[in-house]
Amino acid sequence: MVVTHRTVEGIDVIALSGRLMMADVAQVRQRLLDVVEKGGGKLALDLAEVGFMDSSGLSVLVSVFKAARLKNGEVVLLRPNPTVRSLIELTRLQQIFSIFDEEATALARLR
Amino acid sequence: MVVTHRTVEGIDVIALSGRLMMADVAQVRQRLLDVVEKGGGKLALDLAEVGFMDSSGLSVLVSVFKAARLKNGEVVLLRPNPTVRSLIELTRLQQIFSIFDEEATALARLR
Amino acid sequence: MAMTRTISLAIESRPECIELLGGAVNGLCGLTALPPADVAQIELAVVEAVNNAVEHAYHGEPGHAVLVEFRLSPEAFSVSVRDRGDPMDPLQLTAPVAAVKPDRADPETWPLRGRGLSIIKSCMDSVEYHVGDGQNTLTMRRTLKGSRPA
Amino acid sequence: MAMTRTISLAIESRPECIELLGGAVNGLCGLTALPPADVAQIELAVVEAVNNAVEHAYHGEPGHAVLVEFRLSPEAFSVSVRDRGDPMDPLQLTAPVAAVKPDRADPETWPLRGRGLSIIKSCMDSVEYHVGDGQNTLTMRRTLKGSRPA
Ligand SMILES: Nc1ncnc2c1ncn2[C@@H]1O[C@H](COP(=O)(O)OP(=O)(O)O)[C@@H](O)[C@H]1O
Ligand SMILES: Nc1ncnc2c1ncn2[C@@H]1O[C@H](COP(=O)(O)OP(=O)(O)O)[C@@H](O)[C@H]1O
Repeated sequence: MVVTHRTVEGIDVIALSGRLMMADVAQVRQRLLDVVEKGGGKLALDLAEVGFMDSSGLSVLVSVFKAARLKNGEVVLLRPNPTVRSLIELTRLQQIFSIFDEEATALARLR
Repeated sequence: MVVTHRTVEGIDVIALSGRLMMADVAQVRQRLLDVVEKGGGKLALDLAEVGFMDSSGLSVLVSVFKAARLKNGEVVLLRPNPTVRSLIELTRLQQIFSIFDEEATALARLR
Repeated sequence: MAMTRTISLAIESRPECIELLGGAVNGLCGLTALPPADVAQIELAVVEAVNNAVEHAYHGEPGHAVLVEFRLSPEAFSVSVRDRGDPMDPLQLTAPVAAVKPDRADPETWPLRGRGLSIIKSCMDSVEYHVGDGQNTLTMRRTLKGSRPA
Repeated sequence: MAMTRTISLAIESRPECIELLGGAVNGLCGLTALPPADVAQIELAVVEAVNNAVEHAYHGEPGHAVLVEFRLSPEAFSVSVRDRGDPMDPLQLTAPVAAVKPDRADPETWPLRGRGLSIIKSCMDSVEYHVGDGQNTLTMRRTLKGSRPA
């Protein structure tokens, strides 16, 4: 799992790439929580290059959102592939995560 | 493995589709030998839809060519995919099988 | 070939090895006529079941074996996940999922876990759990022919 | 993850089951950065090795086990095929292949068999055979990093 981080006008944009499974969870969670801690708590997570995610991966997204919320921030998701999108819907997490196809729209929402 | 047979001006054109492995060898060999026996011994084997072939599959092609040769015929191959083509080259069987990309050229050769 | 063919896979109970099972399942499903979205569901169900064996049956301890058996027939694809660790309370499987609807305004309702079994049930057509001889077996089945209920 | 991960697969010695191994190998290779042509070579080598175990070690008899173990490390992909049947004469592996060049004009030179081991050797970077404890193991290795000699 490769994690790439950049900042756009105070918003953290993080791209994940690879398979997000139990083996990667501890490392990715820590990396994302660090970003929340150091930043403003507004995160766009780009999932376009995540080919597979299981429920342990979802729990990372949820715990990062919880941490962001403590800073009055938010986590939104960008471009999940159909498989990941259906996992999100299966677990009804589209109720809490807004999902965007365009980075610009996601950034506008977080601004 | 699906075997489809048609005749074009006395030439037998046979398309194979699927994976040609040890489990399919007996059935496919018999089917092709029947065609040789009943026909003129001139066969174009269309391999475009063969996704995988092992050495037991190759041995089917060779034994069918041997049978065709006894009738002064020939077996030519059409459109093997890159994997099958490299198997044929690995085993130097391009020395005995002519390989064509166009059915028309193959038929012209057999005529 | 109107027969059932079986292949058994085994990994050690380490999270890093679960990806290997996922890859193998993917390749096995590639032998069927299942569309990619269905293959992804089956891969997900198997990974969730193996996660559970590693995390709950073996409490995250490495050094134990998780066995996965695939049976492929023209009608169905069935997968058994076996462990020799602590068994699951079978009620976990049959009890209706506590229907806490995640509420955007209330982070307390955001689920951090407890999703594995319900994912497995939605991805597969049937799921059974059997305990016996010191071995626990979760068997999942996916019909290959005809349409399946959403 | 700079570690070696292992997965073991087992089938019965029936030709119909060999396709399952081929599918699983394909999926496992999909976890590496290997290009499709290289994956196809590895699948072919594994299928040839398993064909040999079924055909020669077990003389085509069903009911025996063929075990295939994959070890994936950042440097290499290695595969062991194990049987408990009649061992191979190790000279088969080391002896130079009788270089009969197929001659179009002479069907006597057209090979009907005897290609499996040479295919395995050309598809993989190293091949070893080991007999011991009633078990025969053919181990093949393919380097993942850097270019490999043609
Ligand atoms: N293979 C298993 N062995 C033992 N216990 C299990 C197993 N699978 C599930 N369980 C139990 O069932 C509960 C619910 O499982 P699940 O729905 O997968 O959610 P989670 O794994 O996130 O807790 C687990 O917390 C565990 O107590
Ligand atoms: N796994 C094996 N167990 C026993 N004998 C083997 C095995 N693999 C190969 N052999 C022997 O080596 C010979 C050459 O094998 P191979 O090159 O694969 O060609 P083929 O299988 O077509 O004969 C076989 O005929 C057999 O005698």
